[in-house]
Amino acid sequence: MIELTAYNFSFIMMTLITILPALGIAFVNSLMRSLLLLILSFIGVAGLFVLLSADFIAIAQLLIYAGSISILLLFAVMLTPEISINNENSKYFLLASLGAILFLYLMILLITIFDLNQLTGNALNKLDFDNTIEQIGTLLLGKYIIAFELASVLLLFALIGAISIVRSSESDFDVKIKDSK
Amino acid sequence: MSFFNQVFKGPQLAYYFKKISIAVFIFIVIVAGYFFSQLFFDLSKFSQFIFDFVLQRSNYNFAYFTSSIIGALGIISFVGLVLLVGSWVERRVIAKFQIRVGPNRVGPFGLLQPIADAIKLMQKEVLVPAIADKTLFLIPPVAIFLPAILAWGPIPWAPNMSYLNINVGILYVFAVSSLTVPIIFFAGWSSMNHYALLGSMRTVAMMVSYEIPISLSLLSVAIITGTLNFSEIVLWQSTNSIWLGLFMPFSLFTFFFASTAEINRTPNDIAEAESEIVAGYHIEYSGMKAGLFMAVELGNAVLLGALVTSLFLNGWFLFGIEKFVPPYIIFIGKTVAIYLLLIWLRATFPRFRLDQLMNFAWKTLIPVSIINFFVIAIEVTILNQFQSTGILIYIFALFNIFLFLGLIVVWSKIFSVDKFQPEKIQPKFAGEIGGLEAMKGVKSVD
Amino acid sequence: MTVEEQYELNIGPQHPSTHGVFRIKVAMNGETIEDLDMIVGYLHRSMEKLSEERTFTQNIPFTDRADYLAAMSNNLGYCLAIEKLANVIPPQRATVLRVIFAELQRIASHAMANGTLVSDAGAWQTPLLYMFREREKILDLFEMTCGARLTTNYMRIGGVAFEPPDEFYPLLNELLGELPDKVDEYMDLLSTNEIFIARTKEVGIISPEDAINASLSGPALRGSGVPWDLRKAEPYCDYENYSFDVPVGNTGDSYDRFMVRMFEVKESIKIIKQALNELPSGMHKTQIPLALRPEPGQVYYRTEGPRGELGYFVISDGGPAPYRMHIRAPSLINLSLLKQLAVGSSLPDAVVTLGSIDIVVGEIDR
Amino acid sequence: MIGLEAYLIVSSLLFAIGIFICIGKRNLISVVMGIELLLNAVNIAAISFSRYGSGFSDQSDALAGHVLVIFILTVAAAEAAIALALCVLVYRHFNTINVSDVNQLG
Repeated sequence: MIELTAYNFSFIMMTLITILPALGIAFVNSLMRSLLLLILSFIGVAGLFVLLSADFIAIAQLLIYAGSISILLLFAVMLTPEISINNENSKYFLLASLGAILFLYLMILLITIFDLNQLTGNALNKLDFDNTIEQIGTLLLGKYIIAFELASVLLLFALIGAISIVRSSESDFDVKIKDSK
Repeated sequence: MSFFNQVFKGPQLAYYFKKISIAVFIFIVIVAGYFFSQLFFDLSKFSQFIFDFVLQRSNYNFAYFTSSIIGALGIISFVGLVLLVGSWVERRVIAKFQIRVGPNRVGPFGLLQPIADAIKLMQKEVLVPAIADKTLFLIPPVAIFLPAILAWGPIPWAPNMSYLNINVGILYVFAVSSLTVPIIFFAGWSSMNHYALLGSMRTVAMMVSYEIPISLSLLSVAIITGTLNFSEIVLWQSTNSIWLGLFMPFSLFTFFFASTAEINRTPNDIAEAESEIVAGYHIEYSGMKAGLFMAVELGNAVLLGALVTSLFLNGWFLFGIEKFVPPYIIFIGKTVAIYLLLIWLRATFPRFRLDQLMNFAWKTLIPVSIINFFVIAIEVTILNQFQSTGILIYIFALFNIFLFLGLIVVWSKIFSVDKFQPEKIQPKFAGEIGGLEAMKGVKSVD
Repeated sequence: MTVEEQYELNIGPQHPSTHGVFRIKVAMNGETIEDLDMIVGYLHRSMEKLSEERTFTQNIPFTDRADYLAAMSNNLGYCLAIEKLANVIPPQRATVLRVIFAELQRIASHAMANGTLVSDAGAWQTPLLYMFREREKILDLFEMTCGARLTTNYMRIGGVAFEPPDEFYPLLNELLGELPDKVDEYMDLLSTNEIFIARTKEVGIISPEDAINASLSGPALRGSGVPWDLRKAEPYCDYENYSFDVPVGNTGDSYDRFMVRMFEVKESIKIIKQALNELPSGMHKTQIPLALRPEPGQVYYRTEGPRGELGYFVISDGGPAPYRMHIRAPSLINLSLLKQLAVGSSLPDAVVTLGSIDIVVGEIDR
Repeated sequence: MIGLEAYLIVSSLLFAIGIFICIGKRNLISVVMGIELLLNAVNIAAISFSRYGSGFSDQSDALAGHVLVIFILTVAAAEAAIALALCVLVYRHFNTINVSDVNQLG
């Protein structure tokens, strides 16, 4: 049985906040409600990151997932009306649940083969809430500078790509408006 | 004897008694305030005392838990107090601006008016529109309180007095406050009302746009101080003996202006523009639910004051006075000053249109912020070459102020803001009366 | 909601910026207005029909309630119409008093109009209340003269109802002394305010041709640059004896209408000062029969109210009551251009345009 | 004792739910939501390995997990933007965003 320390209690709470809303997304019919649940789940994941002494990543998670990506999804829902409000299961429902359960089974099998709890970490456990940001920054601009630059290029491409994808039909729309007037 | 009679006759007696009692009262307040401030100069020793007290009687976990709960309760009760006092202050001050009296019926000077309002709001029925999504409709008024209270966590009230003294303080506040966007959106969407939907779309569009200038101005704070921790930022300002607001006035302006857009204050309160979309996203809420939205807005205004104080106005330091007055009093004083500035703005200005605000964000604030950010980055690089910042930082501050003014001039030239000079658009006087023919005889005023 | 979808928005009947119970059905696309339908009649009180059952004098209170922000001007227009119909000539003192009160009412009404315009532009009521400060003093003067502040019922056929009390004149002089400064203060607050200019300049532009074709009048017409003022064009109440200017706008946008009103306030102050200087002594009212029975006939008499040409069309069949009475309400006719102005613009612009046209719903619905 | 095992189980639970949503939902936006959950599960795994792993030479070696998560966040943001654009485009083209109805190339 797990001893109820503050850490363990927080872990259980955060796990519940993560997993239950995620399960809810699968079973809630309204897309808007499932979006709300998704944001809750993101917040739970951020809590787990705090427990893993990754404070910067936790904040980034809140900022990017709960604050920004959820807004993008909200816009997606708003831009595609009525039909998109429901969140029905597809005909692959059984297949999907089978796949998920199979994956879970395999993973738990894999996890329990090794005695992972022996690992207590040798590098970061002394670091609890010390300044990880500086080191991450040094890594990003040092060892992983190429990946960092590529990420910026990726973001630029995504920006231009998203605009151009939507833009092409935007011009059709403009023509339609002019015709109607 | 005649003098005595003159002084202590009926109404005059009461008059002098009133004067004397006011003087005595002020004296008592000053003396009591001094002793009080000496007693409560450093509040951190109280929390230390509570922590030790609990630790002696139980284990570390429990002591940590208890003291953190007490700290959280302190923050929450402070926010509650701010909401009550703030609404009274706002109404009284705006009344002064508007040549009115303001609330003065309930309690002395109307001080109990916020409580009376709260009781009234609680008694009111909470109406839920028939076609609204009921779950989503009832969650936002409660949920919007979470970011509003959580964001108070890392505010540094005084040395060793900040509830969440974390290394990612600025990012934390930024992340937590970005959570209000989906909440407001859900409030507007679930009401199933076009006004509410317009309001929430405006809010989202505005917040998404204005987060960029805010993050750029916060970035410039972070690169010069080299930390994201609020307390360290305040200490940096005092060790280099310059207020960051003076060092980079444009960042201060950007942060302040963009934040007014984020928290829906005039002149950027278009998300709940009363004359256009009535109340915006909370139009369908009634009773205490609407009251909660308004309370959060007020709390956010005070929070903005606290953020500006700690980031740009040197927090609890004030030219050495902090040695005699409790630092948190100075901090609260500065916060209140910013809050009064917000009230002043609200009492004076009309509001922008949505497209004007968007244009301002994308065409002015963001490019100029980027220029400002680069300039400050270069200055930081130069400053880092020296052991002590010394006089150089003042030179840079002066440069930044002139840069700020110069950028304003250049940008207003580029976008020809001066097209509508007031003296050029004065009415004229008609020479003779008539139709289109007579329009030729129109002469300008004076 | 897609970008292609048009949705309907009901502005009013209960909406902060419709200035009363007036409803606009708007077809919106995003923030842009694509179509607009004005629905009036929520404040209809059947004044014109009711007045056929009452004597000519008894009808004066109806005119108070038509344009409830300019009761004096409406009283004046009606009384002048009946006087022309019944050939009653008011005494000279009454005419000058009428000018004083009509111009005071114009100041009060313009104060209200501009105050609400700025409120519509989003100022949190401060300019409105600044304007109310002066309006309040004018209403005090009304109250001490005739006992009512809003629905004055002061003008009578053949004069005015009461002589102003003795303390009226010093108070009026004091007000006239401080009003120009207050108007300047108000203009300092707003006419040079960047945000206010950004919100009103080039918003709701009415070209002079459009304004004349839609038969606009008052500040809405003069804002477009057309110099037309009935006080100059067809002087009544001896307006030709007073020297004053007619301010006109440049482009016909909301800002011009605002500024025209502000300058008209200054001109009104001039007129009142001149009127006070030449206030003759004598009776304030001629005696007319209790049940006035004009000769059968009809009259259309138009005056320059604060909102524009205020016309009263009265037919008499020789009886004690009018056979038919019709009010040419400037608000209704000025409002007719709103659709043309608002379609294609955004919702905030439409609200500002509506505010700058300055409607009074009591006058529209009658 | 909460250790690496517990975090990995949470991660795999989240991943399984993500798979379920990705395959089992008809709505394109739901599918995108499922993908976000998958990425989140991966993030949890990466961070927990960097916290509990014991083969790292120094701290910066361990922080590679954090850097990985930052890149995943970047990619997720880009992906969400593109997915939104695709959703809008698919809706305009097919007038539906039901995944099983979108089965043509042009």
